[in-house]
Parts: sequence; C-alpha cells; structure tokens
Amino acid sequence: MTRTVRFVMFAVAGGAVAAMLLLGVLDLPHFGSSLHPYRDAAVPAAVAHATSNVISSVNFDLRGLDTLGEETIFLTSVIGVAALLRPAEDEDERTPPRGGRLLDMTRLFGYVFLPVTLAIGFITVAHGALTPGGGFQGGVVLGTGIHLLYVAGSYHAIEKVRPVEVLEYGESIGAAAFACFGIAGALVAASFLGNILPLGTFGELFSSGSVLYLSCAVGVEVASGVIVLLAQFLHQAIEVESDVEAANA
Amino acid sequence: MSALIAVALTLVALGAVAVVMTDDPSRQAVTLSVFGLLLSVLFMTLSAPDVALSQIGVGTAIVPLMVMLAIRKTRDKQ
Amino acid sequence: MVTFDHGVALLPPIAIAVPIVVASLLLAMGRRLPRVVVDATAFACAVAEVVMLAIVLQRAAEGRVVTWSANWNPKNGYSVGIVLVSDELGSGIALLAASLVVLALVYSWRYFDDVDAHYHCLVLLFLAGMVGFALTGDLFDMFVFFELMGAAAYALTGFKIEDRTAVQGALNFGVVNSLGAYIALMGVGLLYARVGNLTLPQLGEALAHHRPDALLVAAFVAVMTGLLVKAAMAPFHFWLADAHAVAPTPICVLFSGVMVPLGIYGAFRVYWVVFSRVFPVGDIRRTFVVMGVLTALIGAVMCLAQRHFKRLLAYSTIAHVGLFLVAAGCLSDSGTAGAALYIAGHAGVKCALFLLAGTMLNRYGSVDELDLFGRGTDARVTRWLFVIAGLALAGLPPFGTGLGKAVSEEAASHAGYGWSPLLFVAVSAATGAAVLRATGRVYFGLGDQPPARLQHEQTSGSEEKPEVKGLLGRVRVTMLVPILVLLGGALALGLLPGAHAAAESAAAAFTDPSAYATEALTGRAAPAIPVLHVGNWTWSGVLLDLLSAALAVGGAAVALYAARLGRLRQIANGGRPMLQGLRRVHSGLVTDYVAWLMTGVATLGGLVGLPLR
Amino acid sequence: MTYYAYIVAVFVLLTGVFGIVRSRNLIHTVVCLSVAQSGTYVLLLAVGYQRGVSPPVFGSPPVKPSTSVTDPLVQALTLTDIVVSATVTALLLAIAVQVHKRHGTVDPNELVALEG
Repeated sequence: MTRTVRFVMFAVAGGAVAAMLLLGVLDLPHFGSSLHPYRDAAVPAAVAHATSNVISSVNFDLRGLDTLGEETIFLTSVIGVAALLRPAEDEDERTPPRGGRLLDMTRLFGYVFLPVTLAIGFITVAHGALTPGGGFQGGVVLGTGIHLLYVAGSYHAIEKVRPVEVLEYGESIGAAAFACFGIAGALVAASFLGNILPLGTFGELFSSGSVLYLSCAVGVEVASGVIVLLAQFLHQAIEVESDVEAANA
Repeated sequence: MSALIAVALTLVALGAVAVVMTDDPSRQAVTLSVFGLLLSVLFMTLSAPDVALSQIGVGTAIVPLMVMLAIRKTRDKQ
Repeated sequence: MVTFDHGVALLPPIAIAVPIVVASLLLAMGRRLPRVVVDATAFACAVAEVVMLAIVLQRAAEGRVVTWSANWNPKNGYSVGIVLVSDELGSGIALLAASLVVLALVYSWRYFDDVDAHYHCLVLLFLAGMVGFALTGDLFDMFVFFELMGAAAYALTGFKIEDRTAVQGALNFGVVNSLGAYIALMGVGLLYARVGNLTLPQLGEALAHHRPDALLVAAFVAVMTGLLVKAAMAPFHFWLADAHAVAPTPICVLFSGVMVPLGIYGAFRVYWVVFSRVFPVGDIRRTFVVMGVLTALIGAVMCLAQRHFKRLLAYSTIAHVGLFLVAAGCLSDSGTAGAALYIAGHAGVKCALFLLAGTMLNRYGSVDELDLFGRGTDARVTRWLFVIAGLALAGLPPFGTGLGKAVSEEAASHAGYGWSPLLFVAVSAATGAAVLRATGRVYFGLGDQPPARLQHEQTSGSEEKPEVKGLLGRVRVTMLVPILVLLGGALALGLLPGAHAAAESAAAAFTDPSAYATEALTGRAAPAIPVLHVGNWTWSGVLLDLLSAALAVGGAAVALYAARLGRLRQIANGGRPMLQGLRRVHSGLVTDYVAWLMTGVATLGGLVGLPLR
Repeated sequence: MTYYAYIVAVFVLLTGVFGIVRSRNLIHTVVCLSVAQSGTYVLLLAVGYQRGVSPPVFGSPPVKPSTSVTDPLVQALTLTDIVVSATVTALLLAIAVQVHKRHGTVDPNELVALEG
C-alpha cells in the first residue's frame, strides 16, 4: 500500500471511529459530577480494613487480583526483554572505553543524591497504605534513582552500585511473594488474597493488614525489575556489538 | 480549578501532537518526556496524586530513558 | 471447616498463581539448575495445572464455580471485588490451554539449549495469563490477563532473535494487539462510567434491557475490537500469519490451538453476559456472520497461496476462525456448542500439524514446500501423520473437527443461513487441500518439479532457523508423542458418545446471562439445565464431512498436477491478478495493519450502530 | 467543559494511532503507541473526577474518611494501565532494536521479510 492510500484509508476510517467515540462520550455523565457508586462503596470498605489510602486498598485488597496480574506483566516483560536482548549467536560483547576517573560532580551526585532518592523511595513504599504512593511508585523511584548516575555521565559508576544478579533474585522473590500471599490467603482466610494479618489501627504505619506487605513485595519487585530492565538496555546500547554493526562502523 | 484542568487538558492534547509529529529520532525522548510531565500535571489537577507520582517516574524518566537508549542503539552509523 | 465445594472454589485463583510462583523460582534458580531440572519443573507445574483445572471443570458441570477474591463477597447483589466465574466452557478452554502447554513442553524438551530458563518462564507466565483470562468474570481483569498473555506472547514470538522474520513478526503482533487492547480499554472506561462497576455479572444486570444508545455502541465496538484482534477476525487478522509463521514451533501450538480461540471465547463471553440483553439479536448476528464469512474466505484463499508451510497453517487458522465466528455468531445454543466442539477438534489437529511442521524444520532446515520437493520421502511414519492430519483438518469423520463442523453447519442452517454448509465445506476443504498438496510435494515427491526461479512477493520459509542444534537425523520420541496424543485427542472427541450432548449443555449455560449473574451475585444455584440426549453424528453431517475430505484430496491433486491441465491453468491465470492484489494487501507492514485495524473498528461500528438509528 | 476532557481523551488516542500510520521510524511507532494509550489514562481519570473534592487518601495529614473524594477505582486502573504501558513499550523497544540489527533499518515501511 502506498503512503497516500494508507493516509486516505486512515482518514476515512479514523474519522468514522472518531465520530463513533465522540457520540459515545456525549452520553457520559457530565465531567466532575458527584455520581460515583463504586467510590461510595470502596471508601467504607477501605476504612473497614484500616487502610487510609483507598487507592492502595483497591489495588492490594479489593482488586488485588488485578495487581497480581499487573505485577506478573511486569515480571514477564523483564524476562522478555532479557530474552530478546540476549547476545545473539553472531554477536560479541565489547568492553566500553574506560572514561578515566569519576568526576567530582558525579561523586557528589552518587554520595549525596543517591541516598536521598533511595530514602524517598523506601518511604514511599512503606507508607503506601497511608499516603499517596505505594509499592509501585516507590519501586519506580528506587529503580530510577540509580540511573540518574547514567544521566550524570558515568556508566561504570552504575555498574558498581548495581549487582544485577542479586536484583534478579529481588525481582523473582517480589513476584513470588505476591502470588504466595494470595495462596496463603486462600489457605488461611479461605479466600484468595484474603487478609491474613492483624489489621492494626486506621492511620498508623502498621495498619491495613496484608496491604502493607503486598505493597512492599511490589516495591521490591518493581525496584529490582526497573534496574534489571534498564540494565538490559544499557548493556545492549553500550556493550553488545553485532557483525552488522561492526560492518557498518 | 476548572480553568486549570482545561489548560492542562489542552497542553496534553498539544503535547500528544508534538510527540507524534517529532520525526527527528534524537528529539523523540525529550518530547516524550515533556509529554509525560504534562500528563502528570493533568493528573495532579484531577486530584490523582498517586497516578501523577507513577507517571512522573514511568512517563518522564524510565520510558524516555529506554527510548533514548534504543535510539542510540539504532542510529545508523555512517 | 473447608468443605469440598469451597475447596474447589479456591482452585481457580490458585491455578492462576501457581505458574507465577514457579516461573519466579525458575527465573531465580534457572542459571544454577541443570537443564533437565528446569524442563521437569516446568512440566510438573503444567501437569498440576491440568489436574486443578480438570477438577474445576468436573465441578462446573453441576453449576458455575464462583470465587470472589479477598473475601469481598457481594452484599445485596453488589460487590467491590473481583469475581472468577468458572463455567464449563471457561474451565474447559483453560484446561485446553494447560494441556497444550504440557505437550508443548514435552516437545521442547532440550529445545533452545543455550538460553537460561527464560523460555520456560515465559511459557508458564503465558499459561497464567490464559487461565486468568478464561476464568475471570471481570472486564478490567480480562484486560489485565489479556495483556499478560500478550506480553509473554510477543517475547516468545521474537524469541529466535537471529531470525529477521521472527523479530518483524513479533513487532507486528505486539503493536496491533496492544493497540486493540487500548481501544478495548476505552470501551471499559465508557462502561464503567455508565454502570459504576466492572464485574461482568454486575455490568450485565445493570445494562439488561437498557436502551442501546451511542455510548453502549461505542463501548461494545471498542471492547469487541480488542478481543477480536486477538481472535484474528478480518481485517484485524494480519498479525496472525506473521506471528505464527515465525514463532518457535511449540509456541505456534499455543497460539493457534488456544490463544486465538480465547479471543473468540472472550468476545462471546462479554457479548452474552453484558450485551446480549442490550442490542437486537439480529444486528449482532449479522455483524458476526458477515465478518466471519469474510475472515473464512480470506483465510482459505491465502492458505492455498502459501508455500511457507507454517504460514500456510497460520492462514488455515484464520480460515477456521471465520468458521468459528459464523457458528458462534448464530447466537444460538447449538451454534455455540458447534463452535466449542470445532475449536477443541481444531486445536488437536492444528497443533499436531504445527508440531509436524517443526519436525520438518528441524530435519530439513526449511519449511518451504517448493524447496523441499521430494526431500521427505524417507520419513516413513511422519508423512502418513501429515496425511491423516490434513484429512482431519478438512473434517474427515470421526475426527472432532468433523463433528464440530457438522454441528456448526446444522446450527447455521437452522439460524437461517441455508448456504452455510457450502461455506463450511469449501473453506475446510481448501485448508485440507493446501496441507495435502504440501505433504504430497515434500513427503511423497508428487506433482511436477517446481520451477527453480522463486516467485517474488512471497515469504518462502527457506530462511527459517531450526530450533535445535544441528539438523535431526530422525524425529525425536519427545516430538512424536505429543503429535500422536493430539491426533488421538481429536479422534477421541469425535468418538466419545456424550461429546455433543455435553457441548450442548455447556453452551446452554454459556448463553444464559441471568443464570450467570444469579450464581455469581447471590451464590444461589441457577436452575439446572436439562441434559439433551443428542447423538454425535447425523447422516447429513457425515456426508458433508466426507465431501470436504474428498474435495481436499481432489483439490490437492489438481494443485499438484495443474501444469498438465491446460484449460484449468488458463482459468487459474484469470484469477491471478486478484490473488496478487490480496497478497499485496498482506504487506507485512505494521503501519498498514494499523490503518486496517481502524477500518475494522469503523466497519464494526457501522454494522452495530447504523441499524439502530 | 462538560465533555472537553472526554474529547481530549479520544483526540489523544486517535493522534497516537495517526502517529503510527505516518511513522517512518520504529522507535517512533512504539512511542506513538504509548501516546495512544495515554488517551485511556485521560478518559479513566476524567470519568472518576469530581469537582472540588480531595484525593481518596486519608493518611497525610490524617483526616476523617468521607466519600467526597475522587473515584479511587479509576486511579487504581490507571496505575495498572501505566505499568502495562511501560512494559509493552520496553518489550517493543527491545524488538525494534533487534529488527534494526536484522534488517539494517528502522523504517517500518522498508521491512520486507513477511509478504503475501
């Protein structure tokens, strides 16, 4: 199909789809209305389980099965990317040129900002049941924080602070822990992902029963997973050279 | 508040157009990152701080970083 | 005290969680474990899944197995939780998925020697996604498991990273499927805004007898788009041929045998539970039948036009998807039963064929029918298996494919489509003929020596990479056993005396939205479905099945000796420009596929929405 | 304002799709796919918004729970959606990198291994 034909086809079909969707959204309740039946049921449900962050309650308690699926998708993509970016049969790994000694700025960055970022990440994970945030957000902060080093210009510095093999364990343990919590709920509380821990007092750090621990499992999985994932891309971009590329270079 | 949301929505729409129209690969990661930031601003105005936090981490940091690395890898070396 | 029934109700989510746990462990330990332990662990996990799902299926025959997660059982018909509802067809297709994973793992014993346990992890996570998708009774949860299946499937499709067709196929698959899923998610958002909940039974009850307004049309079309992209309905089907042709052989088994049928299952599950009481039946029936016929014809023609054997099988899957859509699209109990039987029989036969294609690839280093002319004449056992499978694909009785086809034909005629036997016979005969033609060339050296000059605009299959180190001198036992089991299964389905009756009662439950909602939301058992005492075979069905098998043999013979039939060749040449056009439409370019995807959404919107004005 | 947010959601979705159709670089294709998905975030959060109420979080500072908050469900769904987006993007980028290696190009219109 030529580009023009494709554009015309998209213009016609896309126009029709736009019309259909726009007519559809005109039947929606008005933006900002107060009609939210699920919310009206979810807030008491979260309070009953001493969870101050209702979103965490939805994520890890009311609709925990979704999050099990979501974290499994994440695990799958980490494995998938590792499989897809493995060195092919016809590829060599090259050692990237050493960039001399670390710049002072980078050092400062590593020693000052990194701990701060990590601390923020940990807090976000641990307070997931209380304040905005939770395992996923905190894990992302933790996983990304380390890669600020790459932006600051030092690939070798990352390699030092990033034991990929250990993190692969973190990734799998986090994912397995979530699923095991689910099974434990089935065995102990007679319902998959049912709460099996003391609920605690609403508004305190150790409240919300299983939600806190599921959130932590997700935090471990996501933090390790993000690092492993980005490590694959970094490794690929910097250290793997295929014959094709060698020929092009 | 409504006005703020309207502005944020408009910026998101414009940002989407900007990302889609960016043909130069080397600028792809930057426009995507800005678009991600605009989305998280919108999420804040829509009273969704949890989502905004995720979007900042994922949409403005992780995904653009992967895009940047992928572009670096696929640049034609001539 | 946990009663047996309650224990069974705990099994569905555990069946989702177990492969996830095992995959995580394999990821952590895979590098340290000997390969045989990895193979055995994955195999044991899949067998455990089969056992669990078989128990659920057994129990589902007496009534749906309803599981609310995290103890959020509904109060007064309302719940904030997620429900898994395992009825016979749901747990049946999950069981099919687990069984095929077992066979795929046996077949890939000592496959891909040099990679960590990644392959096994991905297969198990794929299984978790399929089981979750089949059993869930929640619209958003369906989307989540749909994406889980997708993520694993994209990675597995591109697994042979040295193969340039594989990476391109994976890309097309990933972009088209994900886009379909996002459009579906728009529909989920619209439905949630209207109803305020996401479980299928609550959506269905809230929308029952609702006026079909523009929002519901948009939501229905959007959700169907996602599911029918997975089902490879034309014009969403382009990705399938690309992905199936290039994925590792055992993965093709899972794709054709169960992932694509899961798309159909999901579409009709959502239709029946949520939308069947919203739209006029006639409009929806017309939509599915029109699209099904189109899909079947495109698939059949493209199947005949292939020389790449795995791609040929992929198009034959598209052709059969069209037939399944017509059968289930009749929106009757017997149509649904026919589709279910046909899907089960097709899974056995098609999977056997894909595994046979794998033996071809691993022995001769190619799947190009023309390249391999006469190369397989030494394969004394395998070649006859090809012949049997080809005939079974055309619907030879007493294979399950024949039974499913016969029941479907009757249901479609009953629904007022008197021409349907013609379609079913022609399409299934065409796919059978294509398989028999390729078999004749490769394994019996029949027909004329093909011209050496390669035709352009065609994927040949000669650059496909073998999946084991070095070519095999003979077919391994671990490869042969799954093939025999699959063909045996397809045969057993047609011979089992109660098969048709069981499918009819499973279908009756599947198509009853109020019973589904009652059992899910109140826990009360719905009124039992009277068991129909129908036999498997009717005379007309057997005759039509024999006719298509005969046509398949005849068609293959004509194709092999076309050069000697002067007049016929002239006729065939007349159709060539059209075929070239159709080929060019299947361009392998993801940008084209997305334009087609939008066309498909618009078509669905037109078929569903315009009659309502 | 009544429908503006929904219209923007549809607009963003279709803009992303348009981007794929006109794409000349696979990385751009993948990025446009994620733009299309952003339309679903906007729709979901817009559906769950309520004018003049706070987020559904009662922990910091501790407040008395009430139901005048934005809908927590759509926010949870959007979180899942974001994770899905990131993972699919990662997988597809990895595939795009391999496509470049095997085909020597990232122009989606120059891939000719799978025709007919």
